[in-house]
Amino acid sequence: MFETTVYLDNAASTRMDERVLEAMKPYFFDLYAVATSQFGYSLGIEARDALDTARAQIAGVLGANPEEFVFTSGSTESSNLAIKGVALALGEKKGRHIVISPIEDFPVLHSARALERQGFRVTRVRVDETGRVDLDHLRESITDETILVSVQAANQEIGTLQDVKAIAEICKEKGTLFHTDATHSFLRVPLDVREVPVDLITVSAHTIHGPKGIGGLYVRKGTPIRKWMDGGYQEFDLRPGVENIPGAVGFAKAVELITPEETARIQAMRDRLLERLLNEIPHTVLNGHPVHRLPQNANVSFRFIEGESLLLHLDMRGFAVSTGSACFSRSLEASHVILGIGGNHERAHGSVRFTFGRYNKEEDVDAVVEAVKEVVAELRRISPLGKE
Amino acid sequence: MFETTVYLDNAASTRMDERVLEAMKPYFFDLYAVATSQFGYSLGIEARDALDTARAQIAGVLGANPEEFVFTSGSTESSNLAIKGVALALGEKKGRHIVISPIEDFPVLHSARALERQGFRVTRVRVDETGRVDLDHLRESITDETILVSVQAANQEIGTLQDVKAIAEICKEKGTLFHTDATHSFLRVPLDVREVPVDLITVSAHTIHGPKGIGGLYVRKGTPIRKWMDGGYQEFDLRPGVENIPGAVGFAKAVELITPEETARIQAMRDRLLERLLNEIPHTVLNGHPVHRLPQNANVSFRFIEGESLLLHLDMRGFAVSTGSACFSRSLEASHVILGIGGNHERAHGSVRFTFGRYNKEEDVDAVVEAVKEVVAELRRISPLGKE
Amino acid sequence: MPLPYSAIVMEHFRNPRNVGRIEDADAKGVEGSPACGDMVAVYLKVDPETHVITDIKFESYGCASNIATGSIITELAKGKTIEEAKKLTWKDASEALGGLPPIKVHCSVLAIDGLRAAIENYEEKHGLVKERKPTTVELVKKRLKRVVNPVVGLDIVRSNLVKDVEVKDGVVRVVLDLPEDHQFAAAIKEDIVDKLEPRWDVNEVIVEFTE
Amino acid sequence: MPLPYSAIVMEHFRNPRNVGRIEDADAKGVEGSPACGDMVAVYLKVDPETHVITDIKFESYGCASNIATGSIITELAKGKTIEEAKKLTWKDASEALGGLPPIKVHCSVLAIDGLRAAIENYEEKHGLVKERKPTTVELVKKRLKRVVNPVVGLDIVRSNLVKDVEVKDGVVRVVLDLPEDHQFAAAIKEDIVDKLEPRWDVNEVIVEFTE
Repeated sequence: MFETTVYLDNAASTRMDERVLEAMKPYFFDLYAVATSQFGYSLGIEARDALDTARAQIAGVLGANPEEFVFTSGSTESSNLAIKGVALALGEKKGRHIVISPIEDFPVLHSARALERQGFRVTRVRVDETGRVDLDHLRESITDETILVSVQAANQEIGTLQDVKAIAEICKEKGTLFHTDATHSFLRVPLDVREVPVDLITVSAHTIHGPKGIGGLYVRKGTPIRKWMDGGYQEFDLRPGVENIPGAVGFAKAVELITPEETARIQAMRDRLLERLLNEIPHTVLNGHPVHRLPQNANVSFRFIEGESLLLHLDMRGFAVSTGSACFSRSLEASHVILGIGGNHERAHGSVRFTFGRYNKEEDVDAVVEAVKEVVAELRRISPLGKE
Repeated sequence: MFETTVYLDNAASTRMDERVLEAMKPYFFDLYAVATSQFGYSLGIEARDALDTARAQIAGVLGANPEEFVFTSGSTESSNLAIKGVALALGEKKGRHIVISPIEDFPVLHSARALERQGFRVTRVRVDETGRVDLDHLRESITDETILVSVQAANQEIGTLQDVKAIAEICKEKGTLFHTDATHSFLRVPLDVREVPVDLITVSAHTIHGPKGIGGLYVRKGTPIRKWMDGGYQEFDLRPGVENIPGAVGFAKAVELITPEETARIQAMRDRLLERLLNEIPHTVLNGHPVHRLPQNANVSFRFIEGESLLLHLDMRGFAVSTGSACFSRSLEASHVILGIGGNHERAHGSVRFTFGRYNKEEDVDAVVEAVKEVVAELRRISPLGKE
Repeated sequence: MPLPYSAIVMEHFRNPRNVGRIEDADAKGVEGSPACGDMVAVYLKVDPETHVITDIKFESYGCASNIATGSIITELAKGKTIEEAKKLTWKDASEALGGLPPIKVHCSVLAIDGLRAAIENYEEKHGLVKERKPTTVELVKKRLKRVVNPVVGLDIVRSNLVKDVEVKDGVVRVVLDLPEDHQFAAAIKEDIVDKLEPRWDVNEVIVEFTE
Repeated sequence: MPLPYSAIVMEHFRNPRNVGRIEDADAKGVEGSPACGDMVAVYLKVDPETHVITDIKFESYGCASNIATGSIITELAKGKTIEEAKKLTWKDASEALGGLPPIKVHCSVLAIDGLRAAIENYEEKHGLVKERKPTTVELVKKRLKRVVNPVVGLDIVRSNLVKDVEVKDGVVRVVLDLPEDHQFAAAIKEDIVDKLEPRWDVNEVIVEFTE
């Protein structure tokens, strides 16, 4: 068994903050009732109060009203609800066409594919080699039958930020709804629904040092959307099931704990890592956009070597990172993101993602760089490539 | 603010056990990584190991293999996955007919209605006045086009147990799949998939003193079912999304802590309550089956009075119970269960459910009875009914 | 803690005033039924000269807002003439109670209806009834203003839920801009039927949904 | 902790034997490509009299199982005749390594293929090649037994995934009983193409799915 000392996969999931658990505890042991209808017993009304307070806090940081935010089990469900819920509401009435980017995370990508199987048409709008959506192509792609555009706020692998405001305005101008998966940018990159005319936003707690198993969907007032999961009448009759109040309260606490100062600290670590990797290891390329990128994300490809081997060597040295190599993925497919921005398989296989969070320390950055340098050199020694 | 001293709504949700939180803690703060593919870093592999162990424990108590159990966000999602997943797999291939009981909980009831809107035919099999399914009618209802029968193991309100084994055998004989929502009977009433040929079972953690926001679905090996929520490849590619490992571990711990002795203790309290209420308060009727009922459930209707008022008076005295009154429900509709077993609106409005759990004390039972007697007498004094 | 009921409502719920029957009542009104889950009976003693309500009692089979409204409305009506008492509204009751949850108008308005029914009963018995008005579309719409849309807390007319109203041969048809499986569809429908079916010239009330 | 790799695999991954090139090699085999994410090169020195492999080295661009298999297979081949070495299988490598994850056969089998390619290269250079067999349905099926279905850890033939095989005019058509969007569909397809496309008489490999 190896001891992992430096965790650099905060995009996958983050360590929960102790203060989050403290906030959750009363809802495990004291206010454990379901949020009853307002005509229920006190315990249920207090539970509802806690839920509403959590909801108001999270909606607040998005500039939204409390009743515009529903809790879900996480961003996967949020994106399913956004896409399929709008399809249920508008598929018959307006049209059966949606637009996504080809580098969306699986929930959006595969929800769109599910709609395709039901006869919807899906346009995958062009992205450039940094992953940014081609706005002209987006504009052209939207027709009278387009019911939804779903483009992520930030990419899960390469960290590229989209111009969400420009996309939202194009959608508004064209009269189509706009959903953005902000799982990775939430609170690290500002997004205010009073300034950006976005209709639906997917967010999650587990990427911001909150609990797993809870996320949410912002739904602008008046957005045509139908319930997708069937059951009881919870969450404004949009998402059924006994409310996960400890989760909601933990989510709100996690939201409260993110500060711009922390994000700046994280970005400084990321900047130093990226600068050293790109300068000190030859045949290393940056994946994603050099400027419009998540502050916590670094993603590079080391030529001539394969990511799983690199990951395993780093793991033996106590560093946890992620790779777009097929051998690492659950589907044994190479990263559709790197391929989607025009990268080849070699670039995907040799890509490594480093994502920072609250618990990373400045002094670890140099240690990571040294370990990566060593391992890349060793794997290149073994490799048949890059030697002529 | 009232102080709730005696919580008798354990069917809605239960207090979490402190030992469950202790089991979960390491996965908040130490093993917080996602369960990576097996070729990930150590932290992810250890996380996967924890998830697999939890899965094996829960599958084990059902007599199932670990790979036959997938985690979900709760029983609502489990039932949606069961019903809609089978519909996706077999709707085109075999037929578009399902059979449910009319007293199913909302997830099954409304999932069936959603399929109806898509052109499926739904037969609601007859139940008798105790809520038990008419097995002959069930047998007649199943046709060559029936892809699924979904009948709950125990009713959420009146606690009636179905003859799950007989239903499963009819389904097997007729060659149709059988799903049962066992949210309320799980571990309180034995169910072993080696003895009962059921194909899909919905279970949840929050009804057995485990965490909210986690549940599961047993899926017998070889059952034709398609992924319903779209996203990543988690949970044998049947349920996507970052795994809620603390939740899964907490669920497994909660499972471990339920004992037959505890269930017997709970049943004894329930028996005493029911006996006294029925004997000492005139015009009181039992809802549900006198014998085939959940050990933790008591449900009675007090004639001439309305449940919300009764609930509120009990709440002021420190007792939390539930009612089938329309005024209590989120939809302002009277309990479809009581109406479904042939009860009238008055019976639904005057129905009160008492459900017991681990933290109830024997000495509280008599206190509840005394409070109920007082309140019923007072409300009957005010009522225009029952006086001639 | 946002309790749905004000302190005054809770006080009247706990200790309702004027509860009971008047055995030799001059008039009696009953609204609702056990089937709809709320029922109120109101009993009156009225001074035959001044038409002042000298005594009033009520009985309630219903929820807290129903009981509290019965309590307050009988308090408000006592000592008033029947003409004055007839003008008492749900708003008057709600204000006197420090607010009532809009979602529960359905239940609380029944107590006001009970009072009105008792007064009508008195008028009928004492030959004070004016000519019976026929049910027109206008009158239906006026009545529908007493049905609340719980989603927004406004009545269903002002919240644009009523898409169409038709009155023909004793059949009233109301079309609502609401899906049939909406959370509150059944409750609103029941409320509409309760408000219109008792009319002397109405045989049937049909409520339709757009989806 | 259920590590996917045995201790022996990890040891060979950390310290792979026989790494590098033989500049004056008698033969060389390369399998895979950067595009498929795994690539192995194998270099041989062979005694021209005895056909014994006197030296062997390999290079690997690939994952841990690929590197470890390259390491062990070169260890196993060293000192054997080319006839003996030709018979070395994935199973031999796996056993020597204390087991290999079935899901990674795709990557690890490449090292064995590299060894075979190097031996074939030697045979060609030294006139030892027998008549080239034409690609038949039977031969395709035999080759497909080297493609593993990661779901069950069995090859795709024995796990009944191969529904139909057709060989006609240099085109091989394989029909799999698997939905096209199955988790491992792309990986299995790629593996099948890799196994069949290099055949001398195959121009195209078409993999079809039932759904």
